[in-house]
Amino acid sequence: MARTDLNTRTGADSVIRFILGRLVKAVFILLAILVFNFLLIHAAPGDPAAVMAGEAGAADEKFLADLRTRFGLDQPLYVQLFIYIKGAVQFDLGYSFRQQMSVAEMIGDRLPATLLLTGVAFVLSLVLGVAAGVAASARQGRWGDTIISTFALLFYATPLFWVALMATLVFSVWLGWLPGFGYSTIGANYTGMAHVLDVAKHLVLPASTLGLFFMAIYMRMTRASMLEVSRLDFVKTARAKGLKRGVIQRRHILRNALLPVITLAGLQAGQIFGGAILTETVFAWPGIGRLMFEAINQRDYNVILGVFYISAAMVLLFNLITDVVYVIVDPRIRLTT
Amino acid sequence: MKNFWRRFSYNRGAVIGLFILTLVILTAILAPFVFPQSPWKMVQRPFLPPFTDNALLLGTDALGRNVISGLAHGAYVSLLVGLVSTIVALAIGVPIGALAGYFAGRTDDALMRFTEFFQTIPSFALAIVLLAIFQPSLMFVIIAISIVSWPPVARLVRGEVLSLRTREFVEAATLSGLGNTQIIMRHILPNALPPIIVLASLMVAQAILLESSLSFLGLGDPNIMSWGYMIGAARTVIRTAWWLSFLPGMAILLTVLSLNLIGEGLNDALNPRLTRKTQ
Amino acid sequence: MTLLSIRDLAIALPVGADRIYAAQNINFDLAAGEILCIVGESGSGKSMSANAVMGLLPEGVKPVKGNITFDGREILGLSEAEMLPLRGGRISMIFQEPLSALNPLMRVGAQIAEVFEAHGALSKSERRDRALKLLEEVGIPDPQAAIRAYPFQLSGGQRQRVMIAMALALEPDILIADEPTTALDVTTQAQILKLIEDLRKSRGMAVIFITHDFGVVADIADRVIVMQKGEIVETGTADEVLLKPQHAYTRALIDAIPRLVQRVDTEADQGKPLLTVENLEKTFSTGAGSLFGKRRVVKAVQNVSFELFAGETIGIVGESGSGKSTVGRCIVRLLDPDAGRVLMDGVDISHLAGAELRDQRRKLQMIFQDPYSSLNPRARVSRILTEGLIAFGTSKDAAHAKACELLEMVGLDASAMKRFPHEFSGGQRQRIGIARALALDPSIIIADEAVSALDVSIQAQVLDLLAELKTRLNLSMLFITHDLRVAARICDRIIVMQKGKIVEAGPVSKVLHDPDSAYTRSLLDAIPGQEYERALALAEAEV
Amino acid sequence: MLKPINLIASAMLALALASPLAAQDGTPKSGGTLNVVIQPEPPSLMLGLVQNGPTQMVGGDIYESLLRYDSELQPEGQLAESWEISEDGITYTFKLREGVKFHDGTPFTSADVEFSMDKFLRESHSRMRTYMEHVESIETPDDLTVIFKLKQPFGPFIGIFEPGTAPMIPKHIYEGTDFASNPANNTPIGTGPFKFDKWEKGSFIHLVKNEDYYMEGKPYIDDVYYHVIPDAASRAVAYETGKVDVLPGGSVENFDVPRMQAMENTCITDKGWEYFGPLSWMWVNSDNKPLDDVKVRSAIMHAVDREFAKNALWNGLGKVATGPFSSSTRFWDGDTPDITFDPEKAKALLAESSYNGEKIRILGLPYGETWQRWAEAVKQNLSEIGMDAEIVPSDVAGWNQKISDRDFDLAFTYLYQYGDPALGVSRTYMGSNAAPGSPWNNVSNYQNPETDKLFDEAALMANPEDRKAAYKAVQDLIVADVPNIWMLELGFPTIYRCDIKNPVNTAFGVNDGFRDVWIDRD
Repeated sequence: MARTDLNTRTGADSVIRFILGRLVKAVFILLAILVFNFLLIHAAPGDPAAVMAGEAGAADEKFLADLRTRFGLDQPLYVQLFIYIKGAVQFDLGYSFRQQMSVAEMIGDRLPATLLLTGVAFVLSLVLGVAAGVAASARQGRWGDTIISTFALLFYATPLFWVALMATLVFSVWLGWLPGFGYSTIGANYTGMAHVLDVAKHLVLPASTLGLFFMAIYMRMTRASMLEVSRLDFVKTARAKGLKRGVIQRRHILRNALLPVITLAGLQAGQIFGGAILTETVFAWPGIGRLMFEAINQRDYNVILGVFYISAAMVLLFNLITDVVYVIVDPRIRLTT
Repeated sequence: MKNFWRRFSYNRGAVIGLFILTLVILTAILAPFVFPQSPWKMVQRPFLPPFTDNALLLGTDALGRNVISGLAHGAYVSLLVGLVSTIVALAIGVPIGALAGYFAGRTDDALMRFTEFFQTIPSFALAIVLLAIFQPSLMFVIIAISIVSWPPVARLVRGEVLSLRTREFVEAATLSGLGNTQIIMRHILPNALPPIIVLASLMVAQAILLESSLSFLGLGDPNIMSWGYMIGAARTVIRTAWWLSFLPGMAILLTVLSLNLIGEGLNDALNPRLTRKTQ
Repeated sequence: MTLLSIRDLAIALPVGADRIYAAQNINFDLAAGEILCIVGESGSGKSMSANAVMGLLPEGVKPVKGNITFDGREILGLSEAEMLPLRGGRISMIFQEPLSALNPLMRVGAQIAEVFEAHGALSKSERRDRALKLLEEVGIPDPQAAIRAYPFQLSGGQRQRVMIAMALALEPDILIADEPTTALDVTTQAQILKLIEDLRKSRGMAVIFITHDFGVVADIADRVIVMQKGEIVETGTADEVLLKPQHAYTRALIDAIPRLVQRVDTEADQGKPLLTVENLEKTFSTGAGSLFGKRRVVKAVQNVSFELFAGETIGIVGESGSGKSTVGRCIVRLLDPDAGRVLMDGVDISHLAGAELRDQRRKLQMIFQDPYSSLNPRARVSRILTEGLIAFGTSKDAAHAKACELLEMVGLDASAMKRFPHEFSGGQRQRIGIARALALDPSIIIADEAVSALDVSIQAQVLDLLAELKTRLNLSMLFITHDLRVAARICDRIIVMQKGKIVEAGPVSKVLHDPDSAYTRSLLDAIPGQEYERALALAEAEV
Repeated sequence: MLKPINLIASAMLALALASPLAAQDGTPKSGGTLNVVIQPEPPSLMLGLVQNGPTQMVGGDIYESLLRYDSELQPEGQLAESWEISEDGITYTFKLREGVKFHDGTPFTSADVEFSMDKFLRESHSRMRTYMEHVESIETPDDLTVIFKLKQPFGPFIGIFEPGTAPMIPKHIYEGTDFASNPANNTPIGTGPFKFDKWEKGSFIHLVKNEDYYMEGKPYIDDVYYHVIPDAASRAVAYETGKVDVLPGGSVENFDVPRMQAMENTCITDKGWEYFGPLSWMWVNSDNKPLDDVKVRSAIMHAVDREFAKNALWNGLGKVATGPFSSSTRFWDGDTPDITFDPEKAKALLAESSYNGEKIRILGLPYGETWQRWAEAVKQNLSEIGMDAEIVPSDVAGWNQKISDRDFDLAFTYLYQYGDPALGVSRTYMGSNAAPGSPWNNVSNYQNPETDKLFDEAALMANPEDRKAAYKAVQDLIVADVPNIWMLELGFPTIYRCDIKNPVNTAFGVNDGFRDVWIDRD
């Protein structure tokens, strides 16, 4: 395809080409994940029919048998896998044995809650992390640095679920400031702004617990990166130009120091979902993290696979976004690929 | 080695971390002697508050078991899981990283796609599924943790090996007739050691957190008294006896914090370019 | 009228450094429009005093005595806030590494405009026009494109010009240039020196020029200060210091300067060539890999052929990017050539592999450029020297004995065996590198910029060592360098390369004094300090 | 032996149901919303298809059956106004109530009863399928009469007409369709006091008042919210912060019960489980050596400290089991052979037995912390008498798998007895019901032809006195054999705000719908 010289110079089309390349790679990874998960889950002892029967209070052989035929568990494994992948491609993630509902619908119901929780937690952790990192690097070696670093480390070193428990105990039960669980006050069916406020109130504890946990990671990376960049030559040039300390810090050091933080954010995407499973379980947040954990206990295969598929897709999308941000921010990559 | 300690001790946090860690290790070693009875033994009525009975310093849990004995035995388990799973993760990650870094081209691509594949799946969810499949026992907990924690090692080692591979002393070694394995083992890996050591200390911390989260969700080994188990067991009685969750939580916090602080101290000590370079 | 005067300034290093003062008893003046050169080897503290003037000393390094008065005002003790208007406004500074001296994420225009903004001068649009005019003044081709470009899109020389443009923005009285041309090629260096010379005339600006190259000093300096280990050993006008040096140290430095002087040609016995290189080709492709990425191909080596005879030393000379190192690396197969043949005693090693390559390669060893990266920091000298021998089957003790012998040969005592590389100076490490290269009794040594990272005085010693070893062990050598003066000192024949091709080849006297190609002539003319060399030769002839 | 623990003197005893059962005091007020916790979230609300606990609780409001049963399991009218059983116990005639309509307005007639019992439940409700084998024919002479003819007298038949076992299904919606995938399953239609309104998965189920319910002025309250809260601690928080009014049995960890019970305006009752009579025991896998030796089994029986478990784990609620029958089940008899806690006797028995150090694998029940602690307590009890035990980890699916494959030594469980030994007890000990594959069969594979014969005869005896004598003999025989280690009759406390009037007034507790509930709040 003929490319005018000017176009490449602006680098717009190289960013698009970059995204196309990453999308193709993402599809391959998703497919690999599907096959990997499918085999992994089927290796698990026990099968959903037994679970369903267990729940129904009483069952005999006939009941179990027709359950298995109904859910196609009697067909050979590769046939089930083929059916599954064909379905997954058209976003039909199969049927949940346990909840008598299509998995895509179930995940669809609960995905917004998880996106809200992980999204807010991510932004919180990134903003606080970078701010703390910058503050700590500015006071390197002095007590300010040690205090901020140790404080951030505190959150990174504490088990997420324990912080969640203590937060519920202190803020919800003892002080009663915040609701300790759930997505919104049930039965109060607020509308419009009231509803948003109500959800926000419920969101405070889980999002801050999850967010503060990841803040430490960004804080440490920003601090190290700021110190690293402040030693580079162009910072000395900037000082020689008579720029004020603050301008150098913001315009020169921080912008360069953020590059590794962006890559790190991409890598952390997978972890934040893991954290969501814990947070959602303790705070009864109706997200796909909790759905995943319940599904694993009940061996609800299609739900487990569905959540894996969606969470992997979420992580890949997230990586793509961070990569694109990185390419836009760093002209050296944008104009050379 | 002398100035290694000078640079390490320059970081106040690291010294504190080291002190706490030695305390924890001592507790783990002395536990079988100080508390010979099994921590599962029901010795008193349940929910005995701490510091009310001098024989049971920290009181009893929901089944009347000695809390402090549980904490001591728990220390051993957490450190064991943390250490062994990190070693296994290193054993997987370092070779993959080294091979990918040294033999660039197709091998690098293949190994890195494999690593990236693992890193895309949310590692905690994968650990849960692995344990659900293999029925949680201490060995499988360790295997599950190491399977989800080797990718960062592979990425780090690959980066280090890539940069070391083009260094002149490696080229000189090639010219003097050393084989690839000799070059990797004697020239490249020893110089890639500092960042690996730093990462290892952080991985032990992460492994302990992961183990406690898994036991909290009931996926730990039911016959093993670990800190995660204690928090999980005490979770439902958090209002009647909040200290049953608080104490093991603090134990995990201190251990993991000390490991992180030591990690930072090692980082300052091992790669001097971070500390001030004199003209 | 003295613009700047420094009276017994002393700058202390942080505790634990190798000496107490970075620089002490520093006294000198700088008049308006005058170019003062401060010359000295690395670690002599020459840039410390300049940094002190600007208040840009690294962390932990503090001036402890003396004072600096600029334009009648004491500026040493000024607070950061008070120093700001001076920096960039009245005194500006440019540095050594052009590649990393500009913020990679900001366009060039913005970085220049920033200087005006910092000092509250001009409106936004006016700043852009001034930036354009400045870029023209410093000789940047196509200023319109340059102003929107990012630093990585410009060459080293262009970036240095941008630095100078920034320094000139607010018409400062003094420009401090801390080794501005050291990292540049000799032709670009000549242009930058000329630019600084013209600016001094057109703007009447005073310049403090810091360098370790006496040639540069000779071309540009009005007055000269020579420094050694933090002390000033000699001051005076350029002619006094350069032609009638009083201090022994200055004299030693001047003697060590490699000169373009003619070497007597030793007629190599023509016999059969030891090494024959026939139309060697090598191309690198960057930006490959991503499915849709367009591939950019660089032809590093194109159709290079030459012969090396026993006992002979060929110099391969060229600027950075000329492909001279690539040729060396292709010959020893650190890189795989795309085409062409490399014959050693009739055997073509360009496509050998495995054990055969290993054995052939034994006769070909290499000396590397960077003393700090050419030795494995975690290995003792004993292992570095014996590793190769043991790999080829020599017993441990025999290898050990040979290693001691080698240390002797390169002028280091046997006690060095047990020590680690970080316990040696740059020069000593280079000697260990040479010892290692000789361990396997090679017949050909390839020295890739073997002395460029060393100070001039040490450079001279190493070159002498190489010359002596060459004759003693009857070695033939391939000497790769960018510095024609160093090549002149040691080589019998010289090959000049440009952009991957050989543009000239011949005996050293012909190439240096009566070159055929215009490119070689431009290289020769660009070498600084040529009249000085002639003046020195005359002075020596008279005495 | 455990150190002399002054457990008994602890605060637990004070709990012993001091609070009076909220009698029918004061005149009922209508209006208000009832917030109830439901755990775990039911897979579906269609009571005909799914019969697990949560489904029965919500379904009990939507569906009704012909009868209701008071706490002594005596039947009362519901959809049936009156009923009579023939002398020979063969024909059961039910007179249906006039003018009853389904929630979608279609009238409820005997045709629906016949369709429900004969077609729908026989096909999709496994327990009903076994009961219906006793039925010869069902006749519907007119819209309001249904006559069942049995093959031979079957005493317990009168006890099956409760919503959990025999819910009345609307024929006009389900006839001729594939019951399992009928879309109506997501919007269940019944005759009960409340109609289905909305279900937000993972959050709540909302039922609203059935305006034209056939009983005047009932139900009193406007709507019911069933809150889905997965975490036990969060459920307690929900009650404490006033978001929820009723905590059905098992929804809060037992350790929290005393603390919650002490809260103001909080009442507690362990009534409402008589029909189910939940009894917990440990299956013993007598196929594995040395558990085939009766001495080993009775040693284990005497080693397990059930009084400690009752007080420490179940807050003193429930009773120590005396044998295979719950005390609330008909024909229960107290004086069975001695199985009390006696570690010394256990050690002696163990010494005589063929046990030599084999590791006993205990499979705990994966239903929350209390069961996990109980497994740990039993493991400790066994190690006190020198038996080496180990807990086998498992989740819901793993437990089912291990029980079906008989891959255990001791395995915790608890089952309902449905009021009558023929309905809930015989299935656990009948030799013929020992096929592996289901947790409700004779999992310990207890083979005793004598007890089998007694069970068969007792089920078909018409006169209650004869059945009582037969079941007394059965209990003595089984307890002597110790096929299972009986633990506790479980006391599932229902915690509720005192101003919620009579939430529990039948043998089914909260599963019987909130028809008579009213809220005494202004």
